[in-house]
Amino acid sequence: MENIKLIINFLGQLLPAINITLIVSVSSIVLGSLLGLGLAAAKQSESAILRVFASIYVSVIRATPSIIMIFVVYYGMPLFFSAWFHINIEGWNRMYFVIIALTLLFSAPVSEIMRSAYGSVSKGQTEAGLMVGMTPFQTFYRIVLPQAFVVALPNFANSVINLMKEGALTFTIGVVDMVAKAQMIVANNSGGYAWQTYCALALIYWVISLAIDKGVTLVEKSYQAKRKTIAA
Amino acid sequence: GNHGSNKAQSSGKASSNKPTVIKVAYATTNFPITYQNSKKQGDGYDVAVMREVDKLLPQYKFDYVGTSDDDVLIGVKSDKYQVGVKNVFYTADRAKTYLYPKNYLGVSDSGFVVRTKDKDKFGGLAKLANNKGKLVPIAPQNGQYAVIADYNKTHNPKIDLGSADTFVVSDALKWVNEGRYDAFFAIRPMYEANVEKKNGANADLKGKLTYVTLGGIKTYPLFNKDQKALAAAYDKAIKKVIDSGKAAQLSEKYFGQDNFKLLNKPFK
Amino acid sequence: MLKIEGLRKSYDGNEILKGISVDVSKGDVISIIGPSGSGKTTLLRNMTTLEQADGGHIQFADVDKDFQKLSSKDIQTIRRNVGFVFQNYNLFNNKTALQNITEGLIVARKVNKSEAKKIALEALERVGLSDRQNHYPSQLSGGQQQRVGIARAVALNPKVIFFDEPTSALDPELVGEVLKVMRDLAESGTTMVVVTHQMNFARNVSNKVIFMADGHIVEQGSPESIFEHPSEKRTQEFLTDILANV
Amino acid sequence: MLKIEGLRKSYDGNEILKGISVDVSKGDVISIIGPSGSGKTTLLRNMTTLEQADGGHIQFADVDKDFQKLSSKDIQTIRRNVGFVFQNYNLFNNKTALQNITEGLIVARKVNKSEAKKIALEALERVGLSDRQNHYPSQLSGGQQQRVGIARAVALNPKVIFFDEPTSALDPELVGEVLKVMRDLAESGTTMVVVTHQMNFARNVSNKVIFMADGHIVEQGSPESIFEHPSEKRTQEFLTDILANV
Amino acid sequence: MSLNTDFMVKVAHTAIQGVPVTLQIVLVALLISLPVGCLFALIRIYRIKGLEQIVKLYVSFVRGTPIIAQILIVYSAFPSLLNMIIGKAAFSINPIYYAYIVFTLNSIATLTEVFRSALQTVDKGQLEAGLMVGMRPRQIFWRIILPQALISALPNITNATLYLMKNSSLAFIMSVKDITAIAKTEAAFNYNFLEAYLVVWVYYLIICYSAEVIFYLLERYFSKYRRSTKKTTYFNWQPFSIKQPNVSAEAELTESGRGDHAQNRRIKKKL
Ligand SMILES: Nc1ncnc2c1ncn2[C@@H]1O[C@H](COP(=O)(O)OP(=O)(O)OP(=O)(O)O)[C@@H](O)[C@H]1O
Ligand SMILES: Nc1ncnc2c1ncn2[C@@H]1O[C@H](COP(=O)(O)OP(=O)(O)OP(=O)(O)O)[C@@H](O)[C@H]1O
Ligand SMILES: [Mg+2]
Ligand SMILES: [Mg+2]
Repeated sequence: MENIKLIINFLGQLLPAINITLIVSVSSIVLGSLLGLGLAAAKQSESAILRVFASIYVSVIRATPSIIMIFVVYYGMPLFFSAWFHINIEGWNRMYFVIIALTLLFSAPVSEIMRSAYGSVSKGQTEAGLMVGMTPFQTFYRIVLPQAFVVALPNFANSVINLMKEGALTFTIGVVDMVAKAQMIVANNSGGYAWQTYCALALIYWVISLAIDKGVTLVEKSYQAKRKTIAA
Repeated sequence: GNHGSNKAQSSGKASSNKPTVIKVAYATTNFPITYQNSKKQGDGYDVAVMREVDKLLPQYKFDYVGTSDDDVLIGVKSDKYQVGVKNVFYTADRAKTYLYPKNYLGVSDSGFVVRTKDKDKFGGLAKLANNKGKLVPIAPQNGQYAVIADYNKTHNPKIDLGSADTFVVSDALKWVNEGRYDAFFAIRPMYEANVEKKNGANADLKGKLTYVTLGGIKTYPLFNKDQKALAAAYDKAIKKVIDSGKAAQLSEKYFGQDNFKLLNKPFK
Repeated sequence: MLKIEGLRKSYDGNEILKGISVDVSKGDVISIIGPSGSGKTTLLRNMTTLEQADGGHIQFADVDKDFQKLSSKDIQTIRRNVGFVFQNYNLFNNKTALQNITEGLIVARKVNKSEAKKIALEALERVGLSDRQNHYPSQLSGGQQQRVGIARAVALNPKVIFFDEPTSALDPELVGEVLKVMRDLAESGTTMVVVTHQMNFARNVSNKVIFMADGHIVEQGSPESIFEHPSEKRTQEFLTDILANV
Repeated sequence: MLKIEGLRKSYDGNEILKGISVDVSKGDVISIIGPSGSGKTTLLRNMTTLEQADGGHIQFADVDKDFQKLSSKDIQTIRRNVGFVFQNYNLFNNKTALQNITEGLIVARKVNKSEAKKIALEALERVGLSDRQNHYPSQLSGGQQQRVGIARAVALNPKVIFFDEPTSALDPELVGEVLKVMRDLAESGTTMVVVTHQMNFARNVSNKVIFMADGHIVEQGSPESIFEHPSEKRTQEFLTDILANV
Repeated sequence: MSLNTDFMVKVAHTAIQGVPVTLQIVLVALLISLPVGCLFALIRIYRIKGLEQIVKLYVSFVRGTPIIAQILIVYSAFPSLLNMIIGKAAFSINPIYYAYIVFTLNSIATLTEVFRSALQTVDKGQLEAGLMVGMRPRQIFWRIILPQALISALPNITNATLYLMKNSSLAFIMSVKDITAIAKTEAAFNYNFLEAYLVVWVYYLIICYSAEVIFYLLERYFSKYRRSTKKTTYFNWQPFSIKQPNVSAEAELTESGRGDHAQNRRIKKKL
């Protein structure tokens, strides 16, 4: 009983920080997906330079722990900007650095997710689109993407949920999202009530993850009629 | 080329009427030494003392940035932040990386939490070593880790020093109580908040556990290597803050006792 | 109206099309026949810019250029003016029969939705599938899928429609219906280029037959001349072979 | 040998098979013909337990039960005693021609590897593809793929082999090679049930023809009786239609 | 700011002892979670009553909760519980076993979703063909469906593995000394964390890249049937360029098993 009261109390303290979690996650998911799409495209392109560049990028980023990524962005980028563009970005809101770091981190796995999903859609689909006069982009956007999307969805959800839990990265440079807030609550209680605090945190994340799962299931259901897989 | 540092230094020396802005990084998870209060402002003993120092230095204006332990260290090293506070102890190795001021900023009441019944067996560095007690692993970035490591350098038998990332305090207390470990290196306010206080997280362990003070350890702010002028200014100011008794007052406020007194006692 | 000259295409050093010239006039119904592997499909894919030819010249719509110099605008122009019925249907798996047809109309031709739907329903009607409009390709039999494919091309009302063996997956019973649609199209002046093994179509509907073998056009001419008086030995052999199996 | 009675099947409330009875004796070559959508494929899939029928009785191998009461052991028995040749081949994409055949022998029949390979090579030989044994399906032509499909079914030496329009996905030129293989099988006494639109096969090779429409068997009998003296109007219409288009 | 290179060399020497630890955690977690994840995926695909709900709940719970919370349960609460049952022996269990448990539980959740999406890219015809040569569903699954599904699963398994590799550093909370832990411990003496992290990064780059290469080779192995005997040029990424030279027949042929109906396109004559 005591515990439940505490958990509810902590929920109340954590929830305001959901703003930061959401802003940071949603921006990095959107930006990271776009970047990932570009990378997947580059990996399939004719240009050897683009292909090699994309491969190296994906390999390096996927191998980079988030704490290193945030330091590279937070410390490296201002140096880079002032050296090359003579712009001082030291004063930027620290959240921007977090978003950039997460975008980079997110883009690499997502590009692989997209590459494999794209590969599972028949090339004939693209050709048919072109032949009814759609532009390549329209064909991609309206025909191939929706089909690749269902294939990519479960994996995409995996990555999104992983991203949302990257609170350690956010907190490393002092941006207070839910995970950071939880750590600070524990600290301010002199290390006490950790179990209850993390329980409250886990509850929030669980709800988010359930919502994401629900979304995935809905989309997949709407697709069930359109494909004949081993399940059907 | 780092603009920030050059500017800070040159204008600091010129000491025009506009004060130089100094970024002071503090770790937000070191209650009650450095933390963020409910108004989202920097707070804690170290921060409060730095505010006192700032008052005495009209040529500087301290700006407090709350962040993680890691970032405090890397930030100060790279001069993103000029000063960092996070309950830092002195070691010779660290003094090669950072600029330590001559004067310390506070004293930390460090000790072991042990089972009350085993107080005489494990309640001290030598006791723990001699009785082969198990010490809860310490996060290496924590100053306490160095204290034990230093002890081991000069003593035999040695304490079995294990490392682990920062773990949850209330769990560590439980572990000691149930015998998973024999001693937990902690600071007094942490122990008191959890065990002694009426609605502390481990209030149920009251009586079963005891805190044994080992002694007071001096804590310092860390300066970036290039901030010699700032460090010198700090040294003068902190002396005044301590001499005036202001620091002792703050110690009472944040730690519940005057930790400076511990310096007169031997370290056990 | 559509003129191809000296079209060449190699895959990895193998020359598949060895300089093909085709001349399509408005209202033509051209049948391309020939043995498997002779390059018929490849020819269609290159004429319609689905693949980039290695050499040759095209003159069509507003375009009058070497294949290799086509700008993306040219390619778009060509594609907007052709229809294509695939050998393997290639219906959009994620769209219903109706949507398969409206898709090109709405997205590429900018026809408004209700108008597009009207056109699409008409086209479905023509291939006898109005009652299947809301089925997804995976819910249609092969025959039904191919009929939707034909309706999709027809609905766009292009200058030329290319058919790559449009009836090869249809049940013989339905071949007649589809051929009738194609005959109607021919009569209403639609220009068509049809790769086919349906000899009675080649003979009775088309006004020109092209016989291909090994990447060359061996012989071309009116259906009568090809079927009744083939001048090349290769053509004779092929016709004997194929008529034996029907 | 195989006896089906009153087989029923509905999809989403639409009754596709409305009580079908079929009787196959040893050595029979039965052709099933009928318009598209009449339920021929569905019939084959239900007879072979690929789908579960809604009603009806089966008597085959050691099984003598209602479809709905088949245990998984019964199903396994039935499947072990039939072969199936798919319209779209359905070769295992990740196995070579040879492996496609040995797979069932080794895994399902527990034949040892070298023995399985011997049988498989014989079967490949029979369909004229010994030289393609190490090719993956993606490296084979449609005709070749379908012949591998037949060899796969034959190698298992089943009591009955079912064919679902085995040639409809093939170019007419390639149809001949597959039909020849099937004719050889028929002559060597293999029991076969063939859904086909290849009227000359139905007429000349099979000993019994079943005409289906709308989920019913409209008429069945010897090829002569069906082709020369069809008693039902529906049959006559169908035959007129189909023969007009060949 | 200059880097303390002597220190970096030193860290490189000591941190290498953490490599086997990191690899152990990753390998154990993968070896267990690959088959289990696959099984869970099948449970979801075939909607096995009862189990499906459990798997769903499990996946959402494990994916949804921060790893730190899971560590708290497994490393802190569980042994205390064990203590009451088996006594003090509970505390002498090597903490790496707890790390195995935490990371295995996590990978299972991720891989369940990976396999679920991959298995559904395989055409139903493959299953039917297997049934019709008398194979049992389980045999068809292992020999036909799984190998084909792996092609689209492998890139995502790679993602999951690299993610696991990086996350395994959280094991330090349980006092398991992996690469990161050792580097951090070294850095604690002189606070050269930046240098330590850079060394760690290099190790991760090497390990992760090796893993990538292995998975890539596997992907190539499993997709060997898709390649023709000829080498093909890369096909163009279609959305962003209008010209499409070499939309290769091979690329299309690979789809022949996927379409519901036969695709008549094929490569003729000797390749
Ligand atoms: N992308 C490709 N790469 C390599 N070779 C190819 C490619 N596309 C086609 N070919 C080869 O080109 C030749 C002609 O193929 P094409 O498909 O044009 O023949 P076709 O006349 O349409 O045959 P069918 O009547 O069987 O459809 C074949 O030998 C084929 O193997
Ligand atoms: N899974 C399914 N769900 C709903 N309807 C189906 C399904 N499978 C088949 N049908 C419908 O059942 C009817 C009979 O289909 P079936 O494939 O058995 O016909 P068929 O005689 O084999 O035709 P064809 O000659 O075109 O192959 C068709 O109208 C089809 O639309
Ligand atoms: Mg062709
Ligand atoms: Mg059928």
